[in-house]
Amino acid sequence: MAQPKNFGFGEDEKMLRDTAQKFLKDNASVDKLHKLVAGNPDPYRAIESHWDKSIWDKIVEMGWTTVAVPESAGGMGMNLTALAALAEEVGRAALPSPFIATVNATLVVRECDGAVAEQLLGEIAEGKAMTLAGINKLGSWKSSDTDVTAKGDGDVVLNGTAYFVQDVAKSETLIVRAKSSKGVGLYTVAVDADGVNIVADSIIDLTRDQAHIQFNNVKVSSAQVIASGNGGAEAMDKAEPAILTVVAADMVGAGEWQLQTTVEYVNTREQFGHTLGYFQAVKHPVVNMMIMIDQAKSLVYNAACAIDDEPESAMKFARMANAMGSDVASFCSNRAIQFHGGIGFTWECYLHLYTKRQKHNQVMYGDSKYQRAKLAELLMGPVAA
Amino acid sequence: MAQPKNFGFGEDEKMLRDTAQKFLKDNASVDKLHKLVAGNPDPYRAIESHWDKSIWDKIVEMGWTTVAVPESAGGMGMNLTALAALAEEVGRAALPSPFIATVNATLVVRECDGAVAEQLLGEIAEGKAMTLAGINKLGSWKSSDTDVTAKGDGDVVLNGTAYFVQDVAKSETLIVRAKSSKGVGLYTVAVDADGVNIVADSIIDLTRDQAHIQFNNVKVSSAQVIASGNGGAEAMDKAEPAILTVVAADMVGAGEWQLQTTVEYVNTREQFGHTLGYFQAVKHPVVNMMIMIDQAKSLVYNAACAIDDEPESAMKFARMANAMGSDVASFCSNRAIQFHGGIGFTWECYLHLYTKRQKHNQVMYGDSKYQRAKLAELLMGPVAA
Amino acid sequence: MSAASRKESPEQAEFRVHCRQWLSENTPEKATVRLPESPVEIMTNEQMDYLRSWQKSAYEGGLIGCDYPKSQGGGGMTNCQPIANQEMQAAGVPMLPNVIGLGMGAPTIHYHAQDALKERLLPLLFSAENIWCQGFSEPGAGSDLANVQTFAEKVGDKWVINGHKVWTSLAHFADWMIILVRTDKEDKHNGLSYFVVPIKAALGKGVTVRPLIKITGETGFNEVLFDNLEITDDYRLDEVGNGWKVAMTTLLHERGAGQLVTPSAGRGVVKKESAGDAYSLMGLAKEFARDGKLASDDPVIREEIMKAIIRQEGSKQDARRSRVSSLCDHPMRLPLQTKLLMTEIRQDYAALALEIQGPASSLYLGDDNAPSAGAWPLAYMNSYGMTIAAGASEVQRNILGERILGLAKSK
Amino acid sequence: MSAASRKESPEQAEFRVHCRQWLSENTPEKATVRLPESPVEIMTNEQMDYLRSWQKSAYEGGLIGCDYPKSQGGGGMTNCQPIANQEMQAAGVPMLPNVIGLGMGAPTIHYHAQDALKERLLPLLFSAENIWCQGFSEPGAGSDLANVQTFAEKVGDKWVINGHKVWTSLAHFADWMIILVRTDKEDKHNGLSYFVVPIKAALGKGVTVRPLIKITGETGFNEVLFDNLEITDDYRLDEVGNGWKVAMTTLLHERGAGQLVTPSAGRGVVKKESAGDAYSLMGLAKEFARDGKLASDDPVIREEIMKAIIRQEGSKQDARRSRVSSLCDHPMRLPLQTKLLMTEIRQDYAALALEIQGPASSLYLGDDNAPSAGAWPLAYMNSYGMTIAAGASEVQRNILGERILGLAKSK
Repeated sequence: MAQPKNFGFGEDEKMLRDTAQKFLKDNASVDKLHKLVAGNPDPYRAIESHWDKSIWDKIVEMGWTTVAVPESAGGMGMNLTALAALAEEVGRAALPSPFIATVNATLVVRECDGAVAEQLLGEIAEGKAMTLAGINKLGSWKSSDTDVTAKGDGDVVLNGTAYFVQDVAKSETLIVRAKSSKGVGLYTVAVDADGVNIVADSIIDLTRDQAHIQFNNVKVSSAQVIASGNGGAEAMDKAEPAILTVVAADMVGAGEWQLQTTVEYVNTREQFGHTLGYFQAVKHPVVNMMIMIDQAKSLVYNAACAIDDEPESAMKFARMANAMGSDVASFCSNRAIQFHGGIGFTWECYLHLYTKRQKHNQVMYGDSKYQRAKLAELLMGPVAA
Repeated sequence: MAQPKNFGFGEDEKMLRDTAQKFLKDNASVDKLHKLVAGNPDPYRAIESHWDKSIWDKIVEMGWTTVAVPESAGGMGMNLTALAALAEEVGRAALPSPFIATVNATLVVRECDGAVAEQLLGEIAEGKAMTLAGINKLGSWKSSDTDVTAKGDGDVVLNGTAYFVQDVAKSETLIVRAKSSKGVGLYTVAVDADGVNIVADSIIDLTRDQAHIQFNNVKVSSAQVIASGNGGAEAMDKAEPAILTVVAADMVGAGEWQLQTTVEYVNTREQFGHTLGYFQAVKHPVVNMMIMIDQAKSLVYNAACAIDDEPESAMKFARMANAMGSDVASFCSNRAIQFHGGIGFTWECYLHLYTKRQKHNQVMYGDSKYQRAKLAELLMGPVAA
Repeated sequence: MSAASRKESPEQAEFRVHCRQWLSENTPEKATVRLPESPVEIMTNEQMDYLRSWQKSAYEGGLIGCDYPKSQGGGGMTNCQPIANQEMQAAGVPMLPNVIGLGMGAPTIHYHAQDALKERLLPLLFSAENIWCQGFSEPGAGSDLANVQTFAEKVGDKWVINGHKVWTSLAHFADWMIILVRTDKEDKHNGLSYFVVPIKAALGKGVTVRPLIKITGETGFNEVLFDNLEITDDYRLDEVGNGWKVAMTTLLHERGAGQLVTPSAGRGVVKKESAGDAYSLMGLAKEFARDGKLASDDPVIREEIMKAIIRQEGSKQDARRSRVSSLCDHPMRLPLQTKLLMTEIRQDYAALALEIQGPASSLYLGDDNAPSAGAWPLAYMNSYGMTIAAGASEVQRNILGERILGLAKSK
Repeated sequence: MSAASRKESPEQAEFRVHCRQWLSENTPEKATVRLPESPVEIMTNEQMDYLRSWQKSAYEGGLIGCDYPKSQGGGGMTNCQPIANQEMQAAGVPMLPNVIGLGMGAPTIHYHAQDALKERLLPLLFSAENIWCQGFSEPGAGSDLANVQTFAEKVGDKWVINGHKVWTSLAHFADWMIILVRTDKEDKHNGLSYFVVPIKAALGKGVTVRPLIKITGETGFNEVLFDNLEITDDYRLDEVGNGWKVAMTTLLHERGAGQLVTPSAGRGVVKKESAGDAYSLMGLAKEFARDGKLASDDPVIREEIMKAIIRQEGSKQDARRSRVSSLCDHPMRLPLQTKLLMTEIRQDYAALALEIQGPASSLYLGDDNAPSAGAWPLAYMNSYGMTIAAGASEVQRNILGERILGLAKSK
């Protein structure tokens, strides 16, 4: 299959993106964000989840959570390009919300057949926030690695711990990956179900929350089985290109904010009789930030479009987009702080919110070296022993 | 064992280095070099070896070839630091000579016991130029890989081809690595022996010559066996830290020339109303050239000193020195040409002599990625399958 | 029906059919001479004759100048040159030798010359009967174009040119040169004017062409000296003093950022493993060993190849995105990156290729055993020409920082 | 007898024995409070009290100020401070808290103050009874030190100081500040003068200290505001107008390039796997998995760790070579690189450590499960302070290019 020239970014997608951009600009400015999440800088403070639920309610009202839900399940069923554009805006705002977590859950659930999945997609379309749970203690990026076990046929019992669960404090439902003798299945569990113990992590990123979740003999009925057998791992694998692309879009949006903020600063701050941007030691790396962001952005839209229109290349292009997105996150965070000088090193400067969000995105889904190693496997075959 | 603070670079070593520097400055200037080796730019020209034999004769007279020969064999038996300092000066002059080839042969032969080795070392001390032969067609950097075979006990017959043999047109004797059922032995063969067919390669580096050498039933008497059994590979392995250090020193010296020449150019050439060195897009990378050269140079002297005084660390430090030396070669060649602009891209500018020599040094003994992989094996153990 | 063709206009679709048809019937005969890597490395008359004859044929087939008006010898179509380029590249036909004329001369003449001059020059340019070169750089004006010192003095109704141009590719074959000269010594930017100059006709009569040799050992570019060359005012493009503006048209098209797409074909004789593409490093790595295994099984080499491929793919997708205005903030932000990125990426992966080839990368063009006939060392060395010429990378970054991001000018 | 000790003077050898003996008998008690990564991150009085008491003890043991004259409270020895430092580091004793005073204040006072002032201030500085801070940076003078605006006006026989200093580490504990001020608004470089100022005594009486919070969430540096603070002329170092020259002494010693070696100890409570050394990444990589195997078995991770280790080893050997004059062209060429390299190398390997830790690197100081108690994310963020403070990396490269290579000044 071939991709359309415009990446599938037509009038509808543009309107969605422009509306989102305006909404976030008006309602989720960075100074508001800083007041919301950065009130207590003490690294040893008690863990709290800071977010503005009213923004999330409006997001649901505007239908962002239905974008990736198929029309058959009551969603808008828009293309991945639209979703990438939304994620880019969410990243630009460094928005604390269950949006990315819910989108990622959506992308996995919609790869599953059956009534349970259909039901969940309907709930997502109505605005119920969900998050994926199942990463193991080692932080493995492989869909088949999980420390949660599922035992029993029909009614199932979950045990073990899921680590690095994103934005669970903002979610109502867990989509749990658990291993049985038949493979990795997928189960839906309410955050307040019996036997579910959510332990909040103290993390760097102030724009998210994170937890590890202990499952102690959590009983799951057949109405909670989204995918049995190895269907959970299969759905995760199918959804991986889309998840990688969405996360890359978040990094691109955040990178754009870092670039713009840095450009504004170096165009204002004077040293040695010139604005900082005059000096090539600043100017050229700032240009390199732009170049990397542009490459990542182009690769993101290419990957998004491939998921819809060139599925045989989707994984390849998604790994490219995510690898470059991670490199953007790393380089832009680094140069933005450096070029802000001392002020960029302070808590009061907003930069750190983005640096921390970027770092989180970089390590949570497979860093750029991992993406490139996996890309090499796709293009060159596995490494011979 | 512990290293002396001064890297073993005392008065004798300093005098040797200073004398060499002055000699090469007076007798082997770069414009003389360019006239000597760059007369015909046609890449399809017939292959010729260009060098000034009279300089070599003086080098022998000054005793450079005896520096690494043990006193017991009639040499000066100086330390590796002295040898590194000489190699640095030879690299700075990009000198076409069999010096590096002969030094490398010396370093291997002196690791062998017995009368044949003793005899050869004596010949080297007297100024006979030698070169190592045995790299296989794949260009493997492992001492045990060779396409030359040795058959028979007592009298041995050599067959096969040795590739990438350095400066053979300037040498009288080949030190041949050849494989038998017992391992890799070492044999001395005259360049004009029966059955030896030297086929000159057309190479990029104008300051060296190179050939592949076919051995067609070359008969070798017991008086030509430097090391039997697997003694050849063992001697090569023992000599490897020293060879890597000498080659790294050559790259450091050449890098220093590239830096100095670039500094002179960017301090003279004006664009946009300033000398090029005014612009940070030039200034900072030139500083980075210096930084890398300095690191490589410090690592070279540390490695050289380790070979004499801290042998348990010699291989580790030699790989570090060579890796950084290769990175110097690559980066300095790149930036030197770029900052010379159009003129740096012409044959008449002397830069290309150094770029080509550097490239050659980089690939012939294991590039920096290889050195780092091997260093990791030393420090972290082999990669688990 | 593919998505790509779905968006084609009827004219484009019909033209694509024509191109395929014509190319299938007019495949040029295989060259008997070794062809160079790119047009600016054409060294011999035999090479030039072969390629010139092919360009003429392609022009007659309607595949060159498609979007120029018919009065100027063009095809009078709209957005059809990209179609011809795609089909020529797919067919693997040889390169077009008059690359400076097609890429820089033609659009500049089209936008700035008087009608009579356009109608006289362009058909001969398209057919390669006239080869063109370009005279911007000078010994004292490398990246600093506004520092051009070659002077054109108005004497009566003629202009008398004196000066010294350098790095002029193809000048040793060229009939014409587009040239930027100074007509006012007082005013740096408004003191420049722009002409077309008949070079070949004036050889020995005011014009001297001296070949320069590159670090590769190849020729391909030149110094051109002007000693009281007289030309008529007819050869002026745009107004006196507007040279800088005209030069910007030239540079815009050189960087692939102009309206008129440059005709371009394949490279014909170049083999699969040639030094032209980051993807080709994957195959290259299968041919060489490192530490007892294939380089293609070395994870560090794989990582570096992937980096190169991702950057190359990023540039390709940048080019695609640059045509989707709703995904671009500033219309020039992506086009102005093209030249910078492609040249730096090529330099980096050529260096990587030499590492992959290991000791065998020492073998050069004249060596029978050189892998890919020495194409990678050649590409590596030639890559420096690309990061220096036509606005060094440093200048490109200044332009991007200043024009796109609004950073203070570095001068 | 080892080569290292063979070259020691009798005084040094004897002193080394003393150090070992003293340290074995005077190991400080284990801290009951969590100690910070470095002295400039001391946050609480408990931390300061513990470390201050340790420094006092080490001073009384003769391990601090060894090479200063006895009249200034020093040990009156020659080249013995490095011996004490080696032994303190080997013994793994805690850090010395008065780091600004020892590293910058003491040598500057030694070279530029009048005898009475030296004799009064230095013993209390060495013993940490007086904590020192430094006032160079201002909101409008970050890397551009000559742009200092804080003004000292001569009124009668007093100086009246007004202005605003920033990034002053330890100011919230400091008794004294070394300060660079402007005494002449017309002359940029010759209009600067240098004083010592009693900070703590003047709190609320002309001096205000406001803590700033770092991106790590920790405090540790401050703003200091001067509002008509009066001081006597006794507190001036060197002549009026010589402030720039005095500041260079300070900076030279800050960069480890001065004659007087700064006393330094270990970090005491820091664990083996702490974020302090590129070599520690090898062990770190054994604790984390990537793609089904240990990170220490990923060749790309190994390659990056080796790059970091080689650079770190290169800097270490640079420091060694800088003391062998026959292997150095310019005496300042290596010393001026030290700060630039160490800070950039640390920044790079801290970022690599986070990649190795993968998702677990999200866990921060307050998390019970954070690997190494969150030391690596902390080190990564704090590394930015190091590449920005005390002359940003960009300024360091300017200095190297201009002073060592003679390139044109960038201003």
